[in-house]
Amino acid sequence: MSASAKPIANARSGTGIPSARLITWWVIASEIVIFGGLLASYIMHRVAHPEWAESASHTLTWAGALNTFILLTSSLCAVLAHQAADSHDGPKAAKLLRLTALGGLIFLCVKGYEWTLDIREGFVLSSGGFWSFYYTLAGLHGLHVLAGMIIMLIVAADAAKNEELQRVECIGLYWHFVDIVWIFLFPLLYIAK
Amino acid sequence: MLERYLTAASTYAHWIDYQFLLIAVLVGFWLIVAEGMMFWLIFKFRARDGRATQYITGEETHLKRWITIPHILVILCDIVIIVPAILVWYNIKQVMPPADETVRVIGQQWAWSFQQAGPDGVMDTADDIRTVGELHVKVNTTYHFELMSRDVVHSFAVPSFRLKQDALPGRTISGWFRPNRVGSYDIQCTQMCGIGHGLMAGRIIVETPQDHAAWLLHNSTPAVAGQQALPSPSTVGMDGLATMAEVRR
Amino acid sequence: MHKFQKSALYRIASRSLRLPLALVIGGLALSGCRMGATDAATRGQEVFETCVPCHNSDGSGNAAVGAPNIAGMKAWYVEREVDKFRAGVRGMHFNDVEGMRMRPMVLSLASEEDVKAVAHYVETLPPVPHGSSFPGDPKAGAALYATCGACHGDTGAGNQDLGAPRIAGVDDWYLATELRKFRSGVRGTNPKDREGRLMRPMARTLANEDAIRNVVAYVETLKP
Amino acid sequence: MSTHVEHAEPGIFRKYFWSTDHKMIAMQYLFTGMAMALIGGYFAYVFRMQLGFPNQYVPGYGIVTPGRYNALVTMHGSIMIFWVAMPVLIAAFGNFLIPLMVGCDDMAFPRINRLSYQIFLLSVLVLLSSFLVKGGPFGGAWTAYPPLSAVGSYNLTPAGATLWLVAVALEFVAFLLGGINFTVTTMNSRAPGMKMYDIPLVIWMIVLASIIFMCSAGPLIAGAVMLLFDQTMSTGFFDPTRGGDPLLWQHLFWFFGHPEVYVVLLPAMGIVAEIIAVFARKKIFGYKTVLYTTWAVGFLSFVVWAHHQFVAGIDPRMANIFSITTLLISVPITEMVFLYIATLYGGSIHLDTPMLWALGFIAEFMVGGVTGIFLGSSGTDIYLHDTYFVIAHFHYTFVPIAIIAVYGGLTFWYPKMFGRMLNETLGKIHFWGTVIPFNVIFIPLFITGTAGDQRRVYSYALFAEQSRPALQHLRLTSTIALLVMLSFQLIFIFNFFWSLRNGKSAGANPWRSATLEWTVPSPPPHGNFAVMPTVYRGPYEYGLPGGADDYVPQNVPDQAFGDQNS
Repeated sequence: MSASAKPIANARSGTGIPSARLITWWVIASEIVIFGGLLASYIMHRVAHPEWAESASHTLTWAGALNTFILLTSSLCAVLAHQAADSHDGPKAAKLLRLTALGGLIFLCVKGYEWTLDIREGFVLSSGGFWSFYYTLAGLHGLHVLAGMIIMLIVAADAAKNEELQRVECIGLYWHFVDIVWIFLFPLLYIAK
Repeated sequence: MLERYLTAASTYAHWIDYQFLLIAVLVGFWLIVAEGMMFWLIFKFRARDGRATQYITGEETHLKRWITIPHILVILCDIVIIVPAILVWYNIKQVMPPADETVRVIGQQWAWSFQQAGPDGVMDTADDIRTVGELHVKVNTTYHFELMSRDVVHSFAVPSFRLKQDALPGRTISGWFRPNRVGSYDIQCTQMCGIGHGLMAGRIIVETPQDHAAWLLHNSTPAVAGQQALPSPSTVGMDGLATMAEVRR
Repeated sequence: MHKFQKSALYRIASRSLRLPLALVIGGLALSGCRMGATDAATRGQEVFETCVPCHNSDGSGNAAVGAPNIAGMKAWYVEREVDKFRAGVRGMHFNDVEGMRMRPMVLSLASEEDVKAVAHYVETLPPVPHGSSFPGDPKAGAALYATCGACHGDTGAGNQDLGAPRIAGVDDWYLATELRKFRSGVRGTNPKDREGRLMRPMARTLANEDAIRNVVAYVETLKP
Repeated sequence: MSTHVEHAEPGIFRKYFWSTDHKMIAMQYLFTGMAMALIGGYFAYVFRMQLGFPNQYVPGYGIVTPGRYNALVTMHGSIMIFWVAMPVLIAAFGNFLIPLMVGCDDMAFPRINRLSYQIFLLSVLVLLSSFLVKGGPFGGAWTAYPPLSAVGSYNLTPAGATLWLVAVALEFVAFLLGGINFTVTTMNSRAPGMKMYDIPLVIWMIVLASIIFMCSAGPLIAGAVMLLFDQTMSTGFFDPTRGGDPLLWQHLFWFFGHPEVYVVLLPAMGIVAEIIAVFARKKIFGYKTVLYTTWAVGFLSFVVWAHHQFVAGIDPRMANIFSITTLLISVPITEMVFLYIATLYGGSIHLDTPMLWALGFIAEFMVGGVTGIFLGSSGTDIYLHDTYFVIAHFHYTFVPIAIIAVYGGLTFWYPKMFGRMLNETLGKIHFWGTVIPFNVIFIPLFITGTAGDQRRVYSYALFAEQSRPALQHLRLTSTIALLVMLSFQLIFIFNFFWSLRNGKSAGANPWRSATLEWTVPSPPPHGNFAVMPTVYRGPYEYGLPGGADDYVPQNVPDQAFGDQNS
């Protein structure tokens, strides 16, 4: 089979859920356990080490809060893109998806600025338990934001031509997941002091 | 049953051995029944001309009981096993009888070293005895051990005592044993600890109180003025060598 | 359609058949040729694999794990010290962390022949140059070296008759570590360690850490 | 009706390495897994030779030093579990069987499937490259407990340790992608009419195994990231002097590691179910009950992990809970095995090679199962933990899983894969030549373990109790039996490749089996089904009274053979 022809298997839907949406949910499920394992490890350590609160007090809460706001806004754009795709308005969906990706870009810029300040103050990956978790968790999340943005731009390019509109919903789902992970990270890394 | 394969030299060795025997009898029975049933069925229902296969779904009540009854019996056997298993565990690992003596056991790559109180009977004083690879204990004496590691995870195992406990860096783990048979027994490391893991051997020497007192006296070094900051010299001496050399041969 | 498939799968399989079969047969044939070491030199090289994880395949050592540079060390000295480790004369002190790692490894050697073979192999390794790892004052060390020179020779080349090994060209961190061990009694206190018991009082003439550093710095300037 | 158009023959590269056809990807996984099995078997040969003949020159290898020994056992374990059992049992059989048995033309996402194999191949290459770096491959046991695995000056193989970790993580990603694809395909792409309880057991079990893997691998992937940072970026996640905790890794590892046992067990159980039904000409006894027990096993496998850590320094009270859950898991597994044995009742049992393997699986796996009770009950585990008893126990589970069941599956589906039959005589010689030595290898190890032999030890010369001659004789017996078993594998290799050309032509359905994959030509053409099938009944309709034949394929409408069973 050539790479572009879709097998019959792809078009069937025994569960009533389209395969694309189903696989997105499974990907999200497997991601949840990855982040879940890391977060559970962090929380267990955090409870065992009250002294980490001192390290946590050096994080920039305003930057975290700003990023929360940015990600929530971009998720709204993803919802609107899904609506546009549902009404078969590919170009509009593409526009909204690009706006969502822009949100991701701003998020990463804020993150980069924040990390620069942290590193200037001497807090790096190996500075202590809290900082190791801080950079690992936020870094892994940042990678997911980056990957989401790239996929989103690819989906947007197709959507602009009114192709593969079902993918708009899938990448939106994924983006909401990335958003929700951040909503867990923000209080755990920034607010708990 | 286990004693056929390895001496039992501590008080709780027999608890574990009886538990082992109990499990062996119960699971051995089930294994024989199940294997026997299987081979009998294979023989009985071998393909023969003119005999049709029976159509059985496995939902029939009168057949299902052939599964449900053994099933319940298995659960009963599980309970019979688990209760003593927990009791054995509880008595070995969760509660500690009052200590007569205390030893400190330290694992490092790739040797066991030991610290025990000298003739004064107090740990962390100048006459402490520090040994490498060899631990001398009194028979019929309850020892508490404090297990530590200097580098990686080790596991302090004395098979003849049926004793095993991992040593974790950064923690002190307590446990106990009460040797009840004079002799000299292996100490193993049973947790992968690097390239020398298979060579990390030690000996535990169970002595009569008289022998032990003589050993203590012979090996303890009172604090020497001018050398107090320094660790006391190796006290292993020749006894240890002889044992290790014997083992080599 | 499926005929084409069949032939495709068949072709992969039959092509991949020949190589493994040839390898298996060839391997069996080759392995039958040699069932063990032919001579001591080969055996020494083979057994030296035991030492490689710490001392490296060129014998250059690894300061991070406390393994000294042993390339080109004299066979008589290697053999003597290995035997001391094997007998528990060295590496049995409570605080000798490096010794406790070394002792089990030499205990893994199967026989005295293997010890001899590996010691001779070590001697054949070409010396590996190394840098210095800490500062010291060689001029101040020169005066202190007079004590050492008596046995180890003015050039630090060692003296087999006196049981004194070559020290010129040995890692400075290793010399310093061993001097400290001799001073504190981690090494050289075992009654069977004849040379160590001679060395220990000599090491104790070094008054302090500076003296150790200086004399080691001086040894580093010696050419064997 | 096939929607596929015949393409011009693609180049070698596109056909063998860039194909999205599930059958070709299955072959890629199968041959990679078999090649890795040769490597893993070679390592077993080398270290068993060292144990049987200590410090001797091992023909075809050389001297086994303590460091090399550790690397050999570590790589044997890692390769056999991650690079043999997983790719062959789940990926190869899953890829080959799922679309054929649920009646569709390919996986739901063929390109994700291809990506899965490519990442897997990359993980193989990363692992093999660790044999070339300074220090050699990782030697800190397949469990990789930190701080040993985290600190280069402790394990003395810093590069090998990092490469091992990266390879494992990549392999996990590959199987996450593959497993998600299996799950979606089975949920969504089944043939019309195939209801939940019409899915063959092997498909159920592969999919459930994929889901268990998906739910358990995440924490270990997180742990791998942490361990990688500890190795390369000097963080202290597992370093107790810097606020870390070495036990954390053990929990993350075994939270994955125990479900992993069932991840490889379930596909093997599925394969055996298919074979038993066909060769006993019997419906599986209590198909739904088998499924319920599978679900129960899947659920319970997540709450037993700490039985690997009874003496690891965890709170001793935890051991009681985990001891109970561990014995609890014996209940559904026992029931599953009972159901398989009950399936034989009233059958008409044909002892062809696949059936021999399937019955051999049950007979041997039971030994592995009951010996697990000794280890699961916390009291005896104090003594048996990390002894050869453990080794013998899990080889009595893993060899039936990854060797016996795989041979069963291969001999059963070989006609479908390659269109020809394997030679029966050679197959039977191979069966007995594998199963008998297998028992002779591991029964002595139960005894040495009971006598106190600890694991991962390169020579027992330093341990007086363990260097008793009687124990050395047992070790030697085990080694010789291994040599016999390995040499019999050559017969299989020969049979496999010889039959590709010279085997009897198989036809579509040589075993008279009722599942969908046997309704298409052997080997199945591109797109599998000329006419997409519709399913009318469950997968095991054998021995139906009154029919013309003793079985009814899933895709035959009820009218075709009368209404007595509708």
